[in-house]
Amino acid sequence: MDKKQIRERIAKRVAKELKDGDIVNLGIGMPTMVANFIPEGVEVILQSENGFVGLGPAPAEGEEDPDLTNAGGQPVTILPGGAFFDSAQSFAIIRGGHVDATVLGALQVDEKGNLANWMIPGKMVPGMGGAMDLTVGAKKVIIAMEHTAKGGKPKILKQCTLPLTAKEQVNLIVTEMAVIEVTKDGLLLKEVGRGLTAEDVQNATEAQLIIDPNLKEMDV
Amino acid sequence: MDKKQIRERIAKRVAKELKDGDIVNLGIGMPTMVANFIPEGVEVILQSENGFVGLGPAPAEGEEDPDLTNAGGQPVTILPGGAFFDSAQSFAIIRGGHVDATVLGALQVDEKGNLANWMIPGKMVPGMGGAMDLTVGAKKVIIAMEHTAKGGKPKILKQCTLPLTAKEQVNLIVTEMAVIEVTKDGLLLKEVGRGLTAEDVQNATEAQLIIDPNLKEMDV
Amino acid sequence: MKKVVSLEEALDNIRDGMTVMIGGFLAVGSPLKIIDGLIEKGVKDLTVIANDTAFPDRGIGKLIVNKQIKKAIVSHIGTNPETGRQMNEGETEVELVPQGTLAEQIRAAGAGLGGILTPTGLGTIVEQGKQKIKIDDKEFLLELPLKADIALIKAKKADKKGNLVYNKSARNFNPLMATAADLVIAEVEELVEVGEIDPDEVMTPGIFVDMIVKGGE
Amino acid sequence: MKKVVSLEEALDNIRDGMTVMIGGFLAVGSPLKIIDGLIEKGVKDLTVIANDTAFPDRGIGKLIVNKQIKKAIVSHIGTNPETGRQMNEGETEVELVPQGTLAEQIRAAGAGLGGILTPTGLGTIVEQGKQKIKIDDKEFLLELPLKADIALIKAKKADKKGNLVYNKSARNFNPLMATAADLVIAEVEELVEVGEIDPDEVMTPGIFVDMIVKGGE
Repeated sequence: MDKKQIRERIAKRVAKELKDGDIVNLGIGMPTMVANFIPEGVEVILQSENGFVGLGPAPAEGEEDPDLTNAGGQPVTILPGGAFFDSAQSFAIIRGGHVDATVLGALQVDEKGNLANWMIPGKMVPGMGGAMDLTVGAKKVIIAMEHTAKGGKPKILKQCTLPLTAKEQVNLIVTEMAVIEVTKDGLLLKEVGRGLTAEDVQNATEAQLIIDPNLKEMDV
Repeated sequence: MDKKQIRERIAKRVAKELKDGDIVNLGIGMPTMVANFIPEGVEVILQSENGFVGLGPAPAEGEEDPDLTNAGGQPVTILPGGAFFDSAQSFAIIRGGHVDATVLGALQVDEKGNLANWMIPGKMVPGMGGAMDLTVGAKKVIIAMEHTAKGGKPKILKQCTLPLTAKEQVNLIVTEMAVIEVTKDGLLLKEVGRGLTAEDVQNATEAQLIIDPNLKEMDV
Repeated sequence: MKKVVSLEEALDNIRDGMTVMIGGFLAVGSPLKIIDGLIEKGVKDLTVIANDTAFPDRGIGKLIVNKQIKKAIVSHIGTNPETGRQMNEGETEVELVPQGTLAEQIRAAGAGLGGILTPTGLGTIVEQGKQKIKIDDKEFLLELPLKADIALIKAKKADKKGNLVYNKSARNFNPLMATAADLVIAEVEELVEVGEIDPDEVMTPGIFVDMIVKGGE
Repeated sequence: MKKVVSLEEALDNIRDGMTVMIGGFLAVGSPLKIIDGLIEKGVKDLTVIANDTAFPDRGIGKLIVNKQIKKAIVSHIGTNPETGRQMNEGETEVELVPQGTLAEQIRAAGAGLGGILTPTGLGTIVEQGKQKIKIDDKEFLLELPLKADIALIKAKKADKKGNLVYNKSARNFNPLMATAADLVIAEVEELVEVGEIDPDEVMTPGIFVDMIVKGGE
C-alpha cells in the first residue's frame, strides 16, 4: 500500500465507528479525511473548534469565503442547520462532553490510553491547539494513525516517552494494520488488516496485545 | 416632605453622581427613579441584569412587549444602540468591573461600607438576586435610601446587624438628609439637606460621622 | 431521535424527584406551556434550578403554589410570597444563590469546568461551607457546577434541528441551561425549516436541544 | 470618548512592552490593518495573547517575523515555522496553552472570576506549577485569568456605539478578548449608524469597545 492507500484505509475504518446523530470533531490531517467516508444513512454533525457545528465539504473553486475555514485554516462550507459561536462556547461544547467522538492523529499512544501528539522536545513543538481539550472532553477518543513510525519504529508503546497530550483518555486506535481497543486490562486487538495475523500486528507493536477471541479482519 | 418628595430628592441627588458615558445599573424600587433625573447633556447607559444594555423608559400603554422587561419585571424599552445578552454575559459585565456605578437600596449600611439589603432572618427573605454581584463588581456602589427606618431608627450603623449583602463595598450613601462618603477613616458627611445641620444628621445616624470641612447643602 | 414532539411526549420524560432547570426571569422567557403541563400531570418532589420563583399565578410560581417543588435553587423569591411562606414553615427547601454565581455554576456544568472562583458572597452567609481560595492576596469562593436531569427552556424560534433564537430579555438563563442538563426540552413560539436560521444568528446550537415543543405565541 | 478613530489614533495607544490580545484563528478574524500598522510603527517587546501565530506572511505571524514580540501566549505555533525557530533559539518566549483553557482564562478575566477549574492538561506538562484541586475525587487544574492592556479585535460590522457583529468562523476569540483588556480597539469592515444593528444580533455590546478603526473589506 502506498501512503495514500494507507491513509484512506484508516479513514474509512474510522468512519464506521461513527453513529447516526453523533457530534464529531476531526483533527487536522488524516482525521479530516474521515468525513469523506461516512457511510450512507449515517448523519454526523461535524464540530470545528474554531467556532461552528455543521462543517461541510470544501467549497468549489472560486467560492471560498475567507471568513469560513476549518481548524486547519482551509476553506470549508457550513451545512444548513449549522451554527457559529465563539471559542469559549466551542470549547464548552468540547470540554463539556457534548462531542460524541473525536478523531486525532498521534505520535505515540500507550497501553494505558495515554496519548502524545503535540510535541517532540527540542525538535518539533507545534503546540497542543485544541487537542488536550478534545481528548479530555470528547466521549470517545479515536486515534487514527499509521501503525508505525519511519523505519517501522513502534508508535503503540508500553508507555509513551514523549510529553503527553492527555492521560488515559484514548478509547480506540485505528491503523492500517489493526483496530485496537483500550480496555482497563490493556490493549485489545479486535481486527487485523487483510492478510495479516495477530502476530504481524504484535511484531509492529511494543505494548502487549490481548487478542480478542472474536478477532476479525478489518472490513475496508 | 412626604414619601414621594423624599424619594424624588434622593433620586435627584444620586443622578448628579453619574457621569457622561457611565454604564449604570439601577436597583429595583427607588433606584429605578434615578433614571428620570439624569442631568441634561449627561448620557448614561443603563444595564439591566436580566440581560441588556440600553434600558429605556417605560413604553406607552398598549406598546408593552412581554419579552422586554427590567429586572423588576416591569415593561420597558430598549434604546437604539442597545444590546441583549444572556445571564452569564450580563453578570460577566457586572462582576467583571464593566459597570461604572450601581445604585441600590439598603436596610442597613455601616461605617466600614458593609451593606445589608437582602434579608431579615425569619421575617423577610426576598433573596439577593443580583445585588451581591453588583456590589462586588461595580466600580462605584451608591446606596439610595431614606435616612432612617420606621420610628426614626437609624439605618446607618456602626456595624450592620442583618446578614450582609457584601463586605466593605459601599462608596457613597445618599439619603434625604445627607450625602455621606465611605472613606477608610470612616463616614464622611459631605452634604446636608436644606435647613438641616450636621448635628441633625448625626442624631439620626448611629455611626460617628466625620464632618467634611467643606460641608455643603444638598443641591436638589 | 425525533426532535419535534408533542407536549405529552415531552412531559413523559419528567418524573417525580428529578432535578429540573427552568429558564426565565420573573416568568419572562419561561416555558409556560410546559409548566402548565407539569401542573396538569402533577409531577412532584422536583428540585428546581431557576433564577426566581416568579409570581403565584405565573411561571414557576404556579409549581410552588401547587406544592410540586421539594427544593428551589434560585436567586430571588421576593415576588412570590407563597415561596417565602413555604420556606419559613419548612414545607419547601429554598437555597438562595447570587444571580451571577448561579449563571456561572450552570455554565460551568455545561462547559465541563470543575468550578469557578468568584468574589461574590465573600464575607456573607453565602460563603458558608464553601472553600475559599486565595490568589495573590485576593480571596475567592470556589463555586461548583450545577447540572440537572432536565432543562426546560423557551425560545422565540427554532428550526427542526433545534437551533434556537431567543427574543429580547427573554433570553436570560435559557442558553446556559440548554448546555447543562441530560435532556433539554425547548418550548418555541415558531418552528421553521432547517436552513431558515442564519448560522450567525443561532443563539443555542441545535446540538444542545433534544426535544422541541411548539408553544403558544 | 470619540469611538471612531483613525488607524494612527488607535496605534498611538499601543506602546513598547505592552500586553496585547489579538483576535483571530490562523489570521481568520484578525485585525490585519492594525497589525500592518504595528509593523509600520515598529512597536516592540510586545507580549501577545492569541490563539496562534498564524503564518509568516499573514496576521500575527508578521509580527513574529519582524521580531516585535517578546513573548507569545498561544495554543499553536505549528503553521509558523519562524515562531518555532525563535523559540528554540531562545529569541522569543512562547507559552503554549490548551486552546479551551486559553478561551476560559480570557473569559475569566473579563467576567471578574478569580480562576476556573479545568480537567484539561492533567497529567501533562501543562500542569507544572499549577494548583490542583480535588472535587469529589476528581482532580482539576486551577487556571488563572488572563488580561491585557490592549485588545485588538476584528468584526464584520459595527455601529457608532461600538456594537459588533462578527462573520462566520471569524468570530473565534474576538468576543472574549473584547471583555478582557483595559482598552479595546476593533477593526471593522463596515460601519453603520446607531440603531441599524438589531439589539438581538449584537455579538459584542458597545460598552466593551473603546475605539473603532475602519478596515478593509
